Amino acid sequence: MGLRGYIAKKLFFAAVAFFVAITIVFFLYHVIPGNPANIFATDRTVNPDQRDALLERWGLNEPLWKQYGIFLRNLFQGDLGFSYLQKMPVTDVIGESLPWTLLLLGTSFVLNAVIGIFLGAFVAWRRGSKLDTGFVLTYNFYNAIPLFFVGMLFIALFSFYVRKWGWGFYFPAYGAQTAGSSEWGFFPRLVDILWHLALPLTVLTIAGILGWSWFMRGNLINILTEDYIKTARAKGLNENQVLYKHAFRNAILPVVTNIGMSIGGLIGGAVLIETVFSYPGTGRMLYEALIRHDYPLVQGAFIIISGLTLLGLLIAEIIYGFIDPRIRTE
Amino acid sequence: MALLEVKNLKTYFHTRAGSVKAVDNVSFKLGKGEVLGLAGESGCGKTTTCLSIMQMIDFPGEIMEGQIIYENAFEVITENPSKSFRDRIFNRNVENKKRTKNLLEFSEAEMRSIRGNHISMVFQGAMNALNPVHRVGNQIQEVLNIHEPELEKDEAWDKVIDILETVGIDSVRARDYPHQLSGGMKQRALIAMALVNNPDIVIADEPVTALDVIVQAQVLKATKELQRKFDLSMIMITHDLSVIAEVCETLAIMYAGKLVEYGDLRTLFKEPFHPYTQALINAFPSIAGPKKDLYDIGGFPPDLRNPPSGCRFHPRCSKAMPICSKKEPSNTPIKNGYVACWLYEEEEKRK
Amino acid sequence: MTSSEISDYSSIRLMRMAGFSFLGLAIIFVVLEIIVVFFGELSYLSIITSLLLSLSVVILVLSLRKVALQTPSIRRNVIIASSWLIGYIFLTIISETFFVFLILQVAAFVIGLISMLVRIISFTQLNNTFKRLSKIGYNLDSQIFLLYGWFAVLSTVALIVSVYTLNLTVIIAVVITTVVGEISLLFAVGYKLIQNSNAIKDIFEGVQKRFLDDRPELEDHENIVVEAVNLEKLFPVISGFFESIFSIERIKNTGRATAKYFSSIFSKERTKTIKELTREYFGKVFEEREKLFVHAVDDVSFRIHKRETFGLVGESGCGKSTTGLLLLYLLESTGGKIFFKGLDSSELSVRELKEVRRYIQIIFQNPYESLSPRFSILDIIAEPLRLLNIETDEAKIEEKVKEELESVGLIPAEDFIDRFPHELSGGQRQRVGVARAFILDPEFIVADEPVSMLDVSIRVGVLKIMRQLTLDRGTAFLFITHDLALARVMCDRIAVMYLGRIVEQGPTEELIQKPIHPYAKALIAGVPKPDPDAKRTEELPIIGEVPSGIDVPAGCRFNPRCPFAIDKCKIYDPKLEEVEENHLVACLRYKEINDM
Amino acid sequence: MNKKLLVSATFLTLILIGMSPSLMVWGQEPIIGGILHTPLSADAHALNPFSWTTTYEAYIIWHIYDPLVRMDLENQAFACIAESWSHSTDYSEWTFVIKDDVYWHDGKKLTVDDVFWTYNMLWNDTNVPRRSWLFDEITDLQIVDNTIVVSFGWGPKPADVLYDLATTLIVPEHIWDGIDLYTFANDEPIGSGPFKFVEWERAQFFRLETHDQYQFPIYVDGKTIPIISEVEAQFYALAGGDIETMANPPPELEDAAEFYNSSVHTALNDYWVYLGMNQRRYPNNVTEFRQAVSYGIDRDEIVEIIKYGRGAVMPASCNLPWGTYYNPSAKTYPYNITKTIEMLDALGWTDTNADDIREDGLGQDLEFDVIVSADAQESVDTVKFIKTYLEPAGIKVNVVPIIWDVLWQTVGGLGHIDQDYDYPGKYDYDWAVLGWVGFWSDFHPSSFYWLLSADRWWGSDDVNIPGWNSSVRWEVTDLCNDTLYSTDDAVIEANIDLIQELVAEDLPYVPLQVNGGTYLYKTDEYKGWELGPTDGPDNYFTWLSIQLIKPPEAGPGFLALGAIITLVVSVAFVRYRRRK
Repeated sequence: MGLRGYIAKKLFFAAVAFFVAITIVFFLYHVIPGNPANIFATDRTVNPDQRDALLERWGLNEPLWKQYGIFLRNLFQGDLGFSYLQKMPVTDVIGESLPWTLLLLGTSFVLNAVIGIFLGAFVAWRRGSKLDTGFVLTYNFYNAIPLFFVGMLFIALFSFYVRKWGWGFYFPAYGAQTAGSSEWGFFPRLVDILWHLALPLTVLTIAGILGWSWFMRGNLINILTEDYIKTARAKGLNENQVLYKHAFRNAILPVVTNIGMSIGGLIGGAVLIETVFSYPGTGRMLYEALIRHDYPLVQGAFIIISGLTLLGLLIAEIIYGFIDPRIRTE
Repeated sequence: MALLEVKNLKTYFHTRAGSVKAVDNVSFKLGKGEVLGLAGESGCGKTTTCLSIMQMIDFPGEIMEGQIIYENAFEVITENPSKSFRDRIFNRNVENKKRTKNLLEFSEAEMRSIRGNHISMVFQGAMNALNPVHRVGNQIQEVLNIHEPELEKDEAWDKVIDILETVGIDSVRARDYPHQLSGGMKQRALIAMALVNNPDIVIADEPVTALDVIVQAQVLKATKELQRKFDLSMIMITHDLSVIAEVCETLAIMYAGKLVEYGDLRTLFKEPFHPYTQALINAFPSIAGPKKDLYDIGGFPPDLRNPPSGCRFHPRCSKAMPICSKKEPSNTPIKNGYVACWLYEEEEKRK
Repeated sequence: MTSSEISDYSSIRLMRMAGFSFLGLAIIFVVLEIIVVFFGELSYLSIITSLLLSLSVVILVLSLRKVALQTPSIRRNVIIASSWLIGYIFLTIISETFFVFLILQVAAFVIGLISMLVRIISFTQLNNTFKRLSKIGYNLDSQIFLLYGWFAVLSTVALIVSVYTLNLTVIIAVVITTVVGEISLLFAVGYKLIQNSNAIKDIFEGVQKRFLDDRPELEDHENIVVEAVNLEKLFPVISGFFESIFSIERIKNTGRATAKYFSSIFSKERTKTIKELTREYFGKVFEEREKLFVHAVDDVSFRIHKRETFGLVGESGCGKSTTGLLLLYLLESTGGKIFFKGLDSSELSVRELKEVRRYIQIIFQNPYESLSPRFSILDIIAEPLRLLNIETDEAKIEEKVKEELESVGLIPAEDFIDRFPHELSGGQRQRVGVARAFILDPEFIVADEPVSMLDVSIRVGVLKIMRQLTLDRGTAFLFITHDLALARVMCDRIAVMYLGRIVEQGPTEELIQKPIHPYAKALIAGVPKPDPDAKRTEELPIIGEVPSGIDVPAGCRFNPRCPFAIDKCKIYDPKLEEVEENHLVACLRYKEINDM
Repeated sequence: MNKKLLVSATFLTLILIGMSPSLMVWGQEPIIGGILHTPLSADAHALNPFSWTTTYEAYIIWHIYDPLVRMDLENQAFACIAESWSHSTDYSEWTFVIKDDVYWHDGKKLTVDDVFWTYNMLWNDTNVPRRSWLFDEITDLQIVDNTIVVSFGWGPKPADVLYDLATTLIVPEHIWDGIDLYTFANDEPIGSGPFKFVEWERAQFFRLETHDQYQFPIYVDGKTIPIISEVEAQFYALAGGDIETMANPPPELEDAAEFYNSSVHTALNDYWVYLGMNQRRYPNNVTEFRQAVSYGIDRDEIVEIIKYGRGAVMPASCNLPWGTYYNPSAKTYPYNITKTIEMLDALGWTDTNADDIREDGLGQDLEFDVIVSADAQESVDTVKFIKTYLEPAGIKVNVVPIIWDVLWQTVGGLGHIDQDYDYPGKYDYDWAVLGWVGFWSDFHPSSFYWLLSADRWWGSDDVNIPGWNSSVRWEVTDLCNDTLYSTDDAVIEANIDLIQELVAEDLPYVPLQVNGGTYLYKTDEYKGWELGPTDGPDNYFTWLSIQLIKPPEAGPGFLALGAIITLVVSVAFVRYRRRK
């Protein structure tokens, strides 16, 4: 009863939040200045009748509320619309970019979480040591530099200077795969994709790892002063057992709730990283669609992104419910 | 024959404002099957004393001096001690040639096999002493896993169930999480955890303070029965003299890091020697007997970074003499114990 | 005073509440109408229907008042049901008024979903209520509400369908269905009410009479500082709501009931009526929800006189701290009254309440957290003086603070006045807390476990100072503690609380020497004695621990743990009875027990 | 210790293998002819040759499709699909002969029917964006043998027909017949251009390969067009050898290019920037005032500092000095602030209330808000410069950056919408910094017609965004019409000279600069780069002539091999030591 109710509650709120989010996106984006007809605004070869015909065809001559109604109706039918610019269903357009974003974000997220949590635990355990001081300094230093600058630095260093210095290896400065790699067969292509993934992933992940471990470190330092840690030691547990069996799981609870938040941050960071590394992700696509007023695409991308964020949040909260027995059984 | 003997134990906490002499020259003995009550106000060093015995003093605390002689210590000495991280931090001498029974000379690894196995500790259990994310049974079983790794899982679980039933918890609750247990049950579970591996000594730190009176009485009763059943040696730390009166046989009163009086419980209750003990006993309200006026000790406990010279109690003592503020009293033997007070030292000298 | 008399006041409050909500609804209607007229499209019918419906709710609430006098749980049920209904009406109005605007159809879709839930809940709630009503003789058939409920569900489903298809015909059909459904409901309710018109008349007359005549007689007004009358505080357990809504059990039951109902229609063999089916599948589930209150304080009455220290004693969770907060007006009670110097708090305006609070002070439990670390001692103690503009002259304030500090034993006061809390020991801090509480010369002080954080050697001093000040200044003092031995030192009278109820109340020495209630006996026996020879009672009379405030045992609340409990104790809830002068006990068997 | 060594060796090896680029080309044939890599900074949207919206799409489309006629680097007509062309004496009937050896990418032959189909569609289907205004003027289309005859009601100039109409891309009838242009994404375009479409990974790259049946020989094997959004990344890719050309490198890195075997080529861009003074408002409609402002702006400095020297000063006559019809006697406005002050004084607009701002004839402060696209930092900087230039002359300028959409709406750029209704903010501006695209340096008469005639831009007057409405404008309009219908070159020249003088004198637009571009290209791997004054190294004629001179490095990854050997040796070593 407890956990089920808890999950039901979270699901309900997630659904409400999702609905509110897409509504806000729809209206905000439609009332800001500019409209898709301006795609052709400066193109003298498109005459007024054609523009009007386009607007009518896209349903943009309808009043806003009606557009909203149609948008919602289509949404419930799983139809995100037809991209004005790409001349493809939005689902297809997103379908092409989403896997790359998921690859980048997902890998980064998993690495962040796993490495970050363990690094944080390790650093907290050795708090006050040189390692800890080093960590704190690194964290502050890395956080002080804008992410895109780090990205540029990595490109210059690992894509160009290593070649110039003749180190024998380098990482590509752009893209997600080599052109033509689709004809190489599975494994070479996989290696190619990973090779291209390396730089953006590293930049994104270092920031993430530092953030997560910083959070974890703070939690663990607090947890280590709790009474049950004393009890555990009095039982005769060695330090590792105390850390990983008793302190770790408690310290990880707030970290888990942080997942949702960090997904939002990841997406924000990913737009920058995708641009710097010319990575074909949803963030970059969204950015382009935004400045071109491609309404359906923007809405679609936003629905996907907010859906992902909410999903992450939901999963985080459900995981929380599972690992914290207090929520599970009450 | 004492099972545990603490000799001149000094534990200081090094802070920026100076060293806090939390435990200063404390000595006492604990016999087999004896229950020692360690009483005093909060901050007087009773918990630190016991954590020193367990060697669980954390930075910035340090055991400066003294000996903790544990009779069965040789059972755990390993042949090839290696220095662990904590050993290095606390500068423990583990490579000594001649091993004694002094626990302070033990390595961290050896201490680990003493903790929970030979000497176990019960903390204040109301809220925090049980890990909220593990099942109670598993937390108890963990002790067995560490100290008796050869034990089968089922056997260990049976043992856990046994001990839980012994302390008065229904065996089905073993699969519960701490937050599902009431305060009294949590405390019982903690006691079960301390007892599950048949230790020689149990140190109980304020075991019933946070409990309601009726539950307190129930838990104390269970504790007493268990102590008799297993013939345990116990150190009971509490600020509540009535709890001590109920359970203990020997009483040690601490004040400001010092042991001011030590002796047989009945004797001390009937005829307390140290003015502090007298005041303490008179300050306790009682429900039994006619209503009596309570004695107000007056004043406030001293700051241990900067303790008063001489006898540390003299600023609050109603029987203070000039010498009290100048010189520290030594331990004067009394019936079955000793007291640290100039009143009796003078008498001794006079004799 | 019996509990039913006191409930009157609550029901008047209820009436007031209903009246106000009606008024509020009316305003909303007007606004909505303006909006609708302005936009030129309108479905007057649904507005009028909703209006009438809300009227009917008000009448309904009024009609139930008599019933509400009987037991608190029914009263609660009525409140819950009517508030659900009001909420539902509001939502219906919004959803159906704006129905005509296509843009708001989507809003209507969401609201429709919510309103469906609300409708389901409200009609089952009402069903429960009416079931209870019929038990005590009021024959308001719940069938109509069930019918209405099904109507509501169907119309909401239709609403959703209509939004989905954006089809005008369907929309009109939905409007008509809803309107017809609601009008029929209205008629049904009206019919039943007319049938029971005598009862309504009774109720009105009864209420008026009671309201005029039954003001509690306060004998000796001068001496009684605080009087609590049938105080009640229920904390709803909020998390229960979603669990109950989304419980798999409930969803399954809904499915089963619907399936069964339709199958019975189609098979033309009606084995069970809707009423029975609903009872079978919904009734039980919704009764669970009723339990989801923590009964922190339930029907507690006492008086505290001038110069008197009254002790509230009990185990943790028995409601003693909540009582303290209620008396401080820091929590609003869900029932009962508090009279401060004869003034009824429920009749005071917010400003008057503020005025009254000046005379009521608190001493906190934890001196380490209750003093702001950034304020000097002078500021801490002078804060109430300055806040209430009682004294503006700084020199006088300092003088007064010094006096107060000396009276709590912080001598010389000059040494302390400029220090900060962290420079003081626990005992000194608590003395500062006492000084702060007494500086306004309050009439009444609540001290919640004021010495439990202090060491024994310090405790006595603080207790003595509090006692002394109480006697010197004639303050009424509520001393909340779990330690009977402390209460014995401090208090003139003691009340022992168990699970939100006072089980025994009497003069301190009498209660401690000769406790009557089995719980009080156990509590006293359980107090440890600082004497090695006086062992605590070897065989404790009671077993187990305090049950949670959510699952309150039926009958006498102590019966599951009571060694003397018999069947009678499981059914009847004992009231406090006067055994000797000023000695009250709530036990059905106290005579037999004491004879034993 | 051994274990640690083994683990770290394994890790090192794995890292090296992962990093090794040479593994990527493992087992591939050595490249002959080479693949040319030229970057794009943003992705294309849909490869429709008629409804493209960005230059990125156009860039790809012009690889794949061919028109009848292409412009060469000197902007002269170059026969592409058309073999030759001729016109009737009154220019009203144009005949294009279609080449016989042109094939579509799917192997089908391109016939005159395809050309006819394309032209017919654009002529008749008004819903298709017409890539030339001349389609409006067509009266008849006919096929005769392998020629297509286009008839007009009047006789447009050859330049108009060739540059505007004949550059329309030809699409295959057998694929395009019957499709819905609105939803046709043209995912796998079939054209007749030099390159065949192979693959398009959205937002990643395009892959094109040489059309082997193309009418001209092409030496490279294909082109890969990666999408690289950041110029810095493009630069490092160029320096590292991933791509062969790039445009507009970061100025601070431009000088470093030659270290990485790159050449620099500078060309003018097809983008003119002007200061539009809203002549619907006083005092902007005072010609002397516009001239005074024009004298007060140091254009050379703007080009030098803000544009890093990439570009040229825009002449007031709207014609570049090296253009065919350039009139040197047209007025120019060299920077001369004293002249500005003199002119303003002469107008009698002086500072009367001592706030350092002059008042105009009506007593209003000469204070102007300049709206400028917030996206274009260069334009914003330009306005800031103008602000400082005009300050000593007593004219106050406020910088108002706004987003492009709003700017375009405000200045009335929405064209047709203007005529029907007023929308908020229309013409509500003082000055604006704007640009034109699409007028080559060697102006021909139709360009003037486009730019300055009152009759163009879908019949509205909004082509003259600043609201030019003086008598000179009608004069210019008449001259334009005269020129277009004239067949006498001397008359045309005289007219255009006159137009230039009139425009330079009346200043409908206060000129600022013509933007320029800088291109980098790798010289050590390819030869045959063709460069023009308005073209970068990556153009049609380069595609036809470029050849690989340095074979690409290929073969097994030596590094990977080395890594594997290291692994084997270290494993063996560890084993050996362990046994010992």
